[in-house]
Amino acid sequence: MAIFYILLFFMVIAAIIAVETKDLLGSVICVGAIGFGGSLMFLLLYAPDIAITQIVVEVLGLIILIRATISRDHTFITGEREFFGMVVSVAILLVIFLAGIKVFESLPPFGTPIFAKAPEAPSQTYIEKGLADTGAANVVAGVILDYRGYDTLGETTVLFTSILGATVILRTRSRKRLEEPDT
Amino acid sequence: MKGMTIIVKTICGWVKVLIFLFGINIILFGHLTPGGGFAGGVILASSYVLMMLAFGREFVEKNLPIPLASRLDCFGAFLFAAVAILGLVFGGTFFVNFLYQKYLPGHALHLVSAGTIPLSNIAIGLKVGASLFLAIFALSAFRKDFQRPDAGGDNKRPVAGQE
Amino acid sequence: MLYALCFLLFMIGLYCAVVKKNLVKIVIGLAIMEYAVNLFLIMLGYRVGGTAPIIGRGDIQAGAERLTAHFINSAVDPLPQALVLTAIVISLGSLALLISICIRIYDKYGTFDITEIRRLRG
Amino acid sequence: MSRVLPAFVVAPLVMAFILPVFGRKGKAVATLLANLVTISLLALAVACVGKTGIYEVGNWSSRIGIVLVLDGLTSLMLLAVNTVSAAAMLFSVRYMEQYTAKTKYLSLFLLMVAGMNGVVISGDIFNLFVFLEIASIASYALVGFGCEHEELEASFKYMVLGTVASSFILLGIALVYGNTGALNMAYTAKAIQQTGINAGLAFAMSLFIAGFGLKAALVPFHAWLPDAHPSAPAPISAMLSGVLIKALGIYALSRLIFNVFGVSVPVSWVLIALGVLSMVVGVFLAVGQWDFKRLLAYHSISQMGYVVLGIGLGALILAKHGNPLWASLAILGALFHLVNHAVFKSLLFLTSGSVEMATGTRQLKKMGGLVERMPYTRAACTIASASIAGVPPFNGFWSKLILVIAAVQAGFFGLAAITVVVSLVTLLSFLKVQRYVFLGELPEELQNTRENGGSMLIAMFFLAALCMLMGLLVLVPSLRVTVLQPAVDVLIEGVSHSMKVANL
Repeated sequence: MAIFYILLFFMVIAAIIAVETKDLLGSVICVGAIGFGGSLMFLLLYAPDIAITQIVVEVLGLIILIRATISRDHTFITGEREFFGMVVSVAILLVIFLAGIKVFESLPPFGTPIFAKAPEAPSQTYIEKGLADTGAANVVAGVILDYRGYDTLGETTVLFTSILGATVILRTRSRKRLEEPDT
Repeated sequence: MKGMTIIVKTICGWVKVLIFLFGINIILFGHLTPGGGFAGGVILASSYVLMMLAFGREFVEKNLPIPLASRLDCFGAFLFAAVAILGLVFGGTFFVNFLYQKYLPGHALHLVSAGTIPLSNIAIGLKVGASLFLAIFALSAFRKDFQRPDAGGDNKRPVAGQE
Repeated sequence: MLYALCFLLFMIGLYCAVVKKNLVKIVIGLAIMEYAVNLFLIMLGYRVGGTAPIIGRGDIQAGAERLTAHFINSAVDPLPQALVLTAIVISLGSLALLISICIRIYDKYGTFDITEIRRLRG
Repeated sequence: MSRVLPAFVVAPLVMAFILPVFGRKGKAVATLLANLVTISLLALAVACVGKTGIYEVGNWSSRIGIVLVLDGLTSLMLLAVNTVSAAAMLFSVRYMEQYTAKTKYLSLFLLMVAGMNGVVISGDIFNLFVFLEIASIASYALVGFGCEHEELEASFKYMVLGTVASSFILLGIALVYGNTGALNMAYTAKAIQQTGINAGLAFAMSLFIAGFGLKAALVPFHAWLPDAHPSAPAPISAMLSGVLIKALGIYALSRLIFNVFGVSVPVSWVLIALGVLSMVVGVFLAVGQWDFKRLLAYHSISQMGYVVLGIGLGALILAKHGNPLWASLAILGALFHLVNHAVFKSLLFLTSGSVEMATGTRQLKKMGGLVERMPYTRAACTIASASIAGVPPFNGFWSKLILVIAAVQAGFFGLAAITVVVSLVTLLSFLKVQRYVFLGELPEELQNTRENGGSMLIAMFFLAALCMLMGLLVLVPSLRVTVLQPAVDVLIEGVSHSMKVANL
């Protein structure tokens, strides 16, 4: 259990550095640290599928983020922030946080998942019948591609949409006159 | 961007093949071991991204199949939807795992098992690999204009990989 | 307590997205929020002394085509893992789109600072 | 009839996957195909009216798989979404000739339609989130489609707030899952019935209100809308204001509140407060605007306030176990106003696009006297303005009248008075539009202005005809019973409705 606390503290500290440092490149690297801490945590939480996906997605995500920050100049943030606005928003967020902490007491304690107690939870069926129903030894693969395959269709579409959107946003000419042919 | 030194280029040439094979392995065994279409697809994309980082953008533009990638992007997504629709045709309901239930049960824990799941994994792997490669290529192809921020919007070279 | 730490991570991300004035910082804040939610979902499915929900040869009873009771009683919840897999890919997609908008804005304005960009007001 | 449900998602998706391959050579074919898809979806939506049923994807029972649900509310929303999308797609045929990359535009448009249809037919909370993301991400990209300064900035702002909203919604879903162990709406509702609302679920509810409130641009969360909606190309503005904020925001929120969590007094008061704030703030911000599309965007906030007010009023009466007749009347008014707003606001945005394309400006002060040059656009715009302001024979009048009656019957005279006052201010604001755009002197620069022809006019006439005829939906009893009343019943029956659908 202690390892989870250590990793989460590490992630929180990395997050604070990422938020507060003035060097954009350093802040991106801290995001990488959070991501790798997260993927280690997934591994220890018995989610190897997610750990693999997280780590490779993290690598590509970092490349994308670094791509945005390396522009030869302007990697340092300068300038004053409005003090008053910051205090107000920090106060609001603190209130939400304190309200939120109590909420987690209503959940079942860490390490005893809800599906073991709820008789109608789908997860128990996935574990017991997953191999027989779908033929996949990896129950997670069975869930994402068979039981909840429709979700995965949506997920593929989200990726398709955002990449199409990115190429649309990055196209060089956007408007033309009506008579002009397409370029 | 001329790329990095010859040492890096040579090593990347070798490593690229290994990463690519690893990605294929992850995709094909996605229904038996951890991994699957998404993780494998991202690994496939990263093997090409490695090439792009090592050799520079011009090399990629000349030697790697950018239009093919944008076709593959659409094709992979279409293939996954087609697997779902085939479930409607052969199994009577959208997204039914018709291969496993009717035609090809396979043996548990073997490569040929789980019906349409490996097929879907392959489709997703193709789609994710192609689209992420395209995304990173488009982002870095924009770089030329990126260095002179105040230039107008009209006299730029087109980003390859589009129409 | 672990849940609360995870929620703290979420709030740090929200703080960064709401208060910071730099476009890349805002994107980083959004990414941190998404990590926190993903981690929270996976933690919901954790079992003390559990195993990963992946069936190996040792988990099938010899002779019979049935799973061992050990696997059934110790596998962690596969459903949140499936949800998080979806959520990770969604956040990667939105990250790519956000960064491309950022790059385009930098191209137009020559800065990532939101106070210098403000042409519109809500 | 529920057999056809997947078609609402799969047909636009498959077409969206195919279209980018066409490139610029096959642009005409691509446009034709996209229009075919939207029009056939509209036909399908009309065929689904009055039918009910569920569809179990992949033949898994609703406990372990994903179900699609067709009920009264779903068919009403499908009708609204696909009507507006068919009109906007028709309008795009000529309007989008101003921009490059038309096939990609068509593909993103269809993805947005697929996302909204997916949200509306989904019976599973997480699936709803996935399709909400498809529609949102497509709309972020479409808002920035012009790639100019304002458009990129509006798109960035919209996307940041939208992503924050999505994170809130996902955290809410995680809390619901952690407390109930289920994701299917019916099973979640059952589990919530058994355990009651504890702290975790209450927090999830507030996260949902904040998240979907951001998507629907209710007043404390409205900052992105007045930037994003005017910046998009006109058909996309019509889609965003017309149906996106409703399908993603109000539909999803009311589905969760009524059919999953069950109504409660505090939540109803929050809804009423959000509604009144949106109504009043939106309309007063709109009065001072001189940008045509921006003015329309602020009116969207105000009109959404009416819908949320009606829904909140209904929820309050239900939660207090008041007379269900008045609750039913309030919700009828709200849903009818939602559909009406979809039609007249998208018509207004289409006319604004037509005017912008002809004159090249959106500033009211630079226009004038267009009544001679663009008589058809003017006619359409007048009909839509009369509708939104609640002038009698048009559809907006009937829905506002029902809302006022419901508020008076339930004893909320103050709310009824606010509703009437806001309606009068709306009327003033649209008189200003008529005065500055179509009447008065024709400026020198606009002498060569001509009416836009072809598909744009057909799309506007179609919606204008609907504006005039939709009053019949409440006036003719048989139409009301088949179209609107089932949707109202879904919300009135509340949690027991989702149980009934899933046979629990």
